[in-house]
Amino acid sequence: MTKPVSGKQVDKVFRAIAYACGILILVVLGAVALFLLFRAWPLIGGDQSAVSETISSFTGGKATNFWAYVGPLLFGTVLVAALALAIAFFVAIGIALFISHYAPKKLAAALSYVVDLLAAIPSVIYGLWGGLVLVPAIYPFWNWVATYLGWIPIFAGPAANPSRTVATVAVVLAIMILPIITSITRDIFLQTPRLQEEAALALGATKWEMVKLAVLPFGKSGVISASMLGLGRALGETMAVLMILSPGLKYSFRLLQASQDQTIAANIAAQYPEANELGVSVLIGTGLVLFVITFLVNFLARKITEKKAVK
Amino acid sequence: MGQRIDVNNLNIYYGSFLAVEDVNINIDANKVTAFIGPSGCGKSTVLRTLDRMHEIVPGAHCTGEVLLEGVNLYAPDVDPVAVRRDVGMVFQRPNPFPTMSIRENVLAGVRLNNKKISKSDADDLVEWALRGANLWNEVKDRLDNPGVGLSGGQQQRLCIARAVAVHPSVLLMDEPCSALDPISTLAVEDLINELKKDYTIVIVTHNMQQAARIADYTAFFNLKAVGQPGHLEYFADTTTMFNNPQNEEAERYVSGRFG
Amino acid sequence: MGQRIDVNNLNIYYGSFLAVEDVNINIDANKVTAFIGPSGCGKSTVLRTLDRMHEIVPGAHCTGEVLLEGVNLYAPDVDPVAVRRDVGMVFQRPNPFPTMSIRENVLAGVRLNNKKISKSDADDLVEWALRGANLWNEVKDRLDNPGVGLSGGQQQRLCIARAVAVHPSVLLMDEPCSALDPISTLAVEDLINELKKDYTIVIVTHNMQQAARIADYTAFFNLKAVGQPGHLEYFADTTTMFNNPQNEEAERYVSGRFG
Amino acid sequence: ACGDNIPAGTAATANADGLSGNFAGAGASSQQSATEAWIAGFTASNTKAKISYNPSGSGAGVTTFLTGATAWAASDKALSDSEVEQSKDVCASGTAFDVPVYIAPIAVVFNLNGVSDAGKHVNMDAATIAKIFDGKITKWNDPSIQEQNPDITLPDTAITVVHRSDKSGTTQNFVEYLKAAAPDDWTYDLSENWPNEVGQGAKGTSGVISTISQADGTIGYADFSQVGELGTVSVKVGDEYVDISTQAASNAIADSTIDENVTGDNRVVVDVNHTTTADNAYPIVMVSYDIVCPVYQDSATTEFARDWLTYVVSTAGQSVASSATGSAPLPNNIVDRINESIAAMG
Amino acid sequence: MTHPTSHDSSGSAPASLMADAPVIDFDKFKPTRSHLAARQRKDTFMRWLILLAFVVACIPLISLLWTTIVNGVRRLNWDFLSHNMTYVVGGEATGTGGYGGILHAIIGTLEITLGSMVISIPVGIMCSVYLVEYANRSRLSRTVRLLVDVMSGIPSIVAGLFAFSMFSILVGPGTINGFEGSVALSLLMIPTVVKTTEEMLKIVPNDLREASYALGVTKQRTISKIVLRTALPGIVSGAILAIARVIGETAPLLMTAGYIVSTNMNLFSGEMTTLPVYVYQEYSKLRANCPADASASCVTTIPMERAWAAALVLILIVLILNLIGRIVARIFAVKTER
Ligand SMILES: Nc1ncnc2c1ncn2[C@@H]1O[C@H](COP(=O)(O)OP(=O)(O)OP(=O)(O)O)[C@@H](O)[C@H]1O
Ligand SMILES: Nc1ncnc2c1ncn2[C@@H]1O[C@H](COP(=O)(O)OP(=O)(O)OP(=O)(O)O)[C@@H](O)[C@H]1O
Ligand SMILES: [Mg+2]
Ligand SMILES: [Mg+2]
Ligand SMILES: O=P([O-])([O-])[O-]
Repeated sequence: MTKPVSGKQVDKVFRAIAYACGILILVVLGAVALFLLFRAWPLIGGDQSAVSETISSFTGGKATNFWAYVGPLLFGTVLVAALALAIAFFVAIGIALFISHYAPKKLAAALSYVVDLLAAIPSVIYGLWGGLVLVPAIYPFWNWVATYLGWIPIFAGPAANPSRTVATVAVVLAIMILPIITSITRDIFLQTPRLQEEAALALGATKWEMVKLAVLPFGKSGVISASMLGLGRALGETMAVLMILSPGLKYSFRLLQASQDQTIAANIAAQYPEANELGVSVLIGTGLVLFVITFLVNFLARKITEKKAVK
Repeated sequence: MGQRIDVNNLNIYYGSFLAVEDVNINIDANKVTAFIGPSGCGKSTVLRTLDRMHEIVPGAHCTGEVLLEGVNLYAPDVDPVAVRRDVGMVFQRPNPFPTMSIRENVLAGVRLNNKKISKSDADDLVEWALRGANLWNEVKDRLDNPGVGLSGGQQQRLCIARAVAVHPSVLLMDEPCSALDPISTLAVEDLINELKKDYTIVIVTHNMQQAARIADYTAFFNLKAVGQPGHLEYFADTTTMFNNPQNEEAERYVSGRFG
Repeated sequence: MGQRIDVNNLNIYYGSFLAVEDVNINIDANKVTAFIGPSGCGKSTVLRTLDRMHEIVPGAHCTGEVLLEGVNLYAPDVDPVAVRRDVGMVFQRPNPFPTMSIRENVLAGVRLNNKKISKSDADDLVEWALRGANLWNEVKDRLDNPGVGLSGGQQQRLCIARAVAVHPSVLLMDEPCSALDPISTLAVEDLINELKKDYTIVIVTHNMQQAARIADYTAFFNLKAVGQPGHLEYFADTTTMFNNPQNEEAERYVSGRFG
Repeated sequence: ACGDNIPAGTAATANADGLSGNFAGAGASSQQSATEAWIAGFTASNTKAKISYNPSGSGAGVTTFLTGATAWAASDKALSDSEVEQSKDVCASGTAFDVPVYIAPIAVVFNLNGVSDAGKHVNMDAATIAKIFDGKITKWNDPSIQEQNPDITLPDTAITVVHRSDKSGTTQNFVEYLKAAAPDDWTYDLSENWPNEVGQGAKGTSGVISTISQADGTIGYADFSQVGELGTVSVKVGDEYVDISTQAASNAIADSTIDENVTGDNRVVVDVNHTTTADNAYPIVMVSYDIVCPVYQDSATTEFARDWLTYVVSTAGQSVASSATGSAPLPNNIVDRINESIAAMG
Repeated sequence: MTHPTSHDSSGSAPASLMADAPVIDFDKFKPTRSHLAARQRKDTFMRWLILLAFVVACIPLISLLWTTIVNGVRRLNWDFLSHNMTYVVGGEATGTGGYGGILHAIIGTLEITLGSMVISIPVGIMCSVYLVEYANRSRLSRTVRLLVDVMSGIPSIVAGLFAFSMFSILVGPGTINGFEGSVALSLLMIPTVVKTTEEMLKIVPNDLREASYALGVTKQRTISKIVLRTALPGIVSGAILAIARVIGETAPLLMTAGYIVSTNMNLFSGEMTTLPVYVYQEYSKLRANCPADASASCVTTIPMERAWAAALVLILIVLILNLIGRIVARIFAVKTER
């Protein structure tokens, strides 16, 4: 039998642990940031001519300065991740709604299970599949797009064959993050208070109107955070991009052509094995930039949701 | 004008559990009919079959007929959405839309039916509905505040305002006043009295005085035993029900009244 | 034995919004005190300060004193957890624990406080509490079913059973009967009458008849206008309150009674 | 240990013998298959030794070696002067040295309907190869290619160049050849990164090979052992076109010199003769090294390193690697030099 | 238009209730037939669109599973599961008649993943408890929440670099072992655990907390016995999602856990291979050599076949983890009407 006093102490310890875990996040992230800065320091504090030589060796002389190097990488990273999210977002919400509100109960249970399973498929398998199966299979489609929609600059042809392009990578990443977003969104949608749904239906709402009135507003913050999780994954994805994309160092929107853009994470993986001390510093510098970008993206997303919540 | 409802041989199930058995009842147009009975006897369940809200619960279904002005609501070609447009509903627990302002909550149903509403029409409608629910004075200065910021009773009145704003021909109310104070209750009862000129009203209530005050007819539901299905024990006009019931169970129930 | 409560100069805030102003009230031990008043006047808010539940709402706080048998509940060294163990509470909306069976719900207060209890004691306690809440006969065969599977009224009675099972010395009830049918209400009222031998009881109700039936004292809260803080308008023994109130607002309010 | 495959036909070696201990190496991915074969061969006679090899990449391998965490490094590049200098900190005495252990011909691989699937080689001189990889020649039936291949009708297919997208010793060796053999047509600086934006990049040899297999008209370069069914280019050496083969690669190395000007003791660094005119010599070759200390802090490691190198460059070791990967055996003149270095160890 | 004049008194007499109310012409608000039809069409359209989204998404996912299964079953047998890659040379069969296997990689995957679960699940859950239950919108909590989001965006390769450097400094230069991999993976796992758990805790109705507090239950017990218990199924699926996030990681493990062909049971010492690393390495090998004098059992495509088989096993392991999670979630499911 526990006396109130000891209950109070347990309470305090529990609270302290919870706080410690919260603060641990700060510490860990601080440690990572500090480490990145520390390892990237030679970029700023080191011998600048050696730095530009290293960068030049990475790029075959196309860039000699860190910002000229990281700029296109950053552009490529954001482009690929944003495209992936754009493709996955609506499809994911569609599937989540299908499972939570449209599919018959038994089917929904089975589908839920499949989605959870797919969320767990390792990226190296997506890389294998994307590189070996999707790349040849999707070429006719991209070719069709380039032929008929080529007047839109982003679809300017000729479509690269094999399609180791930003467009293909975006599709693979979209497929990768789809189950993640779906899984979380579905859970949120399933939690919509029945009272809200009934309120909408009783007003004579159709099913879709009910979804719009009750389900989507309720799930909004969850959907956004699920998307951020997906976006985070897409921004940091290494293997699938590495195994599929034919990289380039341009600021290019030509999604269907090869050797246009590259992502930071894949670039680190491609260059790290053969990099020397200073080379690693440069690569970690690019990692730091990615870190900052994720920070900004999340910060903006948070601001947007906060504003909506206030209203 | 209100429409009459005829319920024939209605059996209502939750999955394989028969919750309510063999209900036959004729609900007159432009009258108030009250459902009374002990907790768990299926009042809410029966009420929800009248606008096909019952079938929303997974596995829930029913057999038998519910005729709205002679048209069977459960006929294969009837769209439940259309039914619910015609038959409004107010729930036991207030359920305003949490993301909407008070004003938007009132207009929610109307906006579904008609996208193009002028601002002044909308303003009038909001005022009309909120006055009807006796909420106007309390909220008129903060129509743009969120509906969930109100107290429980205010929220329930907001829900009533929302339901009447779509001007249904039948209005179902499941203990709409159970979270209201007497003044609001009185206002709602007056509203009901006024609305019955145009609408048919069915109300579930635990408050027998309320039933006696406002209902033209009263249906008494009962339960043989726990776990058994509920059933309609006795249906009569309200005066008979409360003064001279021709049914022993009903007699026992209404004479246990108090207050 | 029940304990008396004295409230001195209580101001209650939600963040910076003063919800209730300057309440002074003396609640006698082993009596039933009812809080009445229009919706939004702060009855629930005051009630929740009596067991320090108010402060759970983020930003909510209060100033002034609440003395339980002379001890200020808001003194710095008082543990709110201990207060709540002594002062039980039943809420407006039934809230059984969804992860627990009916039986476990009743025992929750005992079990969650890590008290060891033998199976037979537990069985006795469950039966005692459920009988008190007039729920025993309905659920005795399915004590291991989930508590949330019950109907609204049954759920509320389950919550009452859960609250009385911890044997508090004060019992606060926020419209405990608003979702109950008359028979259950009667049973709960009887229970309240019985409990007051041992406990002090404070009940918020909209049903003035209920207040008149069960309360020894009645506190009438009021609201000058919407957005203004609520306040205690008039406090008197129940007979005076309903027959001969010495306060004009209270007079107006209780004379608006009906049924 | 748990789950080990019994070494082929050596149940008798269960009598524990040879070295014991855990030894780790890391470095060039190009050596992965060869090293795994060597580990299998080495542990078959040293059953108590547990050897791991992490194909983390040449640069990472050397960096790790220089921290003292591994017993040896494998690298597609010889050590730099500063790395030799740094090795003083990890070696118990002297400086680390590199010896060639693995010679891999680099094939110029292509996929062209009607040609490669018919098993035909295409002849090219260094200038043609350089122009193709620099995007100057864009069609398979370009006259400069057609001229060299009178027996084949080349289609009017666009050429898609496929190169490595990661930093790679293979790229370095390939462009070294282009720069040496066609200096007018290949003007880029030497680098382990592909220098221009022609065609497509793919990660690793496996990426290059699968990209080439996926479309008609592709051409790239890759380790010979990975070529499979794809076509290979016969490279003009002197006046002949030489098909790629392990023997031809070995011949090119035999015709190369050992760089005598490197700083540091015991080092055997091959200066590949890309412009060789020797008979049946295939000039696009990569030489990959093992890097060890002459003496380690811990004598067991010294002993391991010596035994390891001895085995790796032995006829047995080279033939195991050759059958596992299709690499070219080390020519005898180089093996002799390596054995001198090994003898200086310990 | 009748405009309302202001009116006092909430205790107004019934008759005056609607006295000042505007007169409403409800016909104005009645839906037109075409509008109704349009709504109906939109509803049907959305229904089909949602179904279409589902079907479209199925195509690649089915293709992926199909490819893996078809290519994977070819080499998936007991020998493959019960052996490691020692003494595997080129495309030749080993002494057991097999072509090497993944025993070492399965053990590595399980140990490293378990290691990261042990670190990140308690930390993650307690962190979300802090966020939801303790920190009411304080500055610190907003920072933590933001940083959790940022953390979920750490590229896995950077996590690997971080763990590698940390161990190099704390343990010794060039240290590589399985636990180092666990630490790297924890960095990726914690934000997923925190975010999913946080969502789940937020959904637990406040009513339940209040009910518990009102029974005189301490905050710690309310959280652990009511809140966490109610959210448990969601937390379990969050944890599974987090495992899913890391079980397929390759890049950070290449750096931290290394690669070895023999079996290493010790998480805290020596290199360890995991299944994704194995898949990637075999894919990188692409083809094995069969010399001219090779036996008939020599298979040149064996590395890719092993890669697919290992990929299939990886999926199966995930499937089993999922099943376990489901069963756990079902056992602790919250029994509601829904
Ligand atoms: N969603 C549901 N699933 C299964 N059974 C249900 C469900 N809702 C209600 N029931 C059961 O159906 C029966 C009738 O319940 P109903 O809620 O209609 O009663 P009620 O008369 O409205 O009670 P109350 O006065 O408490 O609201 C009860 O036995 C109840 O347990
Ligand atoms: N969580 C909250 N945050 C902010 N304001 C609140 C909160 N809860 C209640 N209020 C406000 O405090 C005032 C008193 O509310 P309270 O719920 O105590 O009234 P009540 O008398 O219990 O009403 P009812 O009879 O409807 O339950 C109201 O103005 C209400 O809007
Ligand atoms: Mg009901
Ligand atoms: Mg209240
Ligand atoms: O290690 P590489 O063969 O890719 O240089």
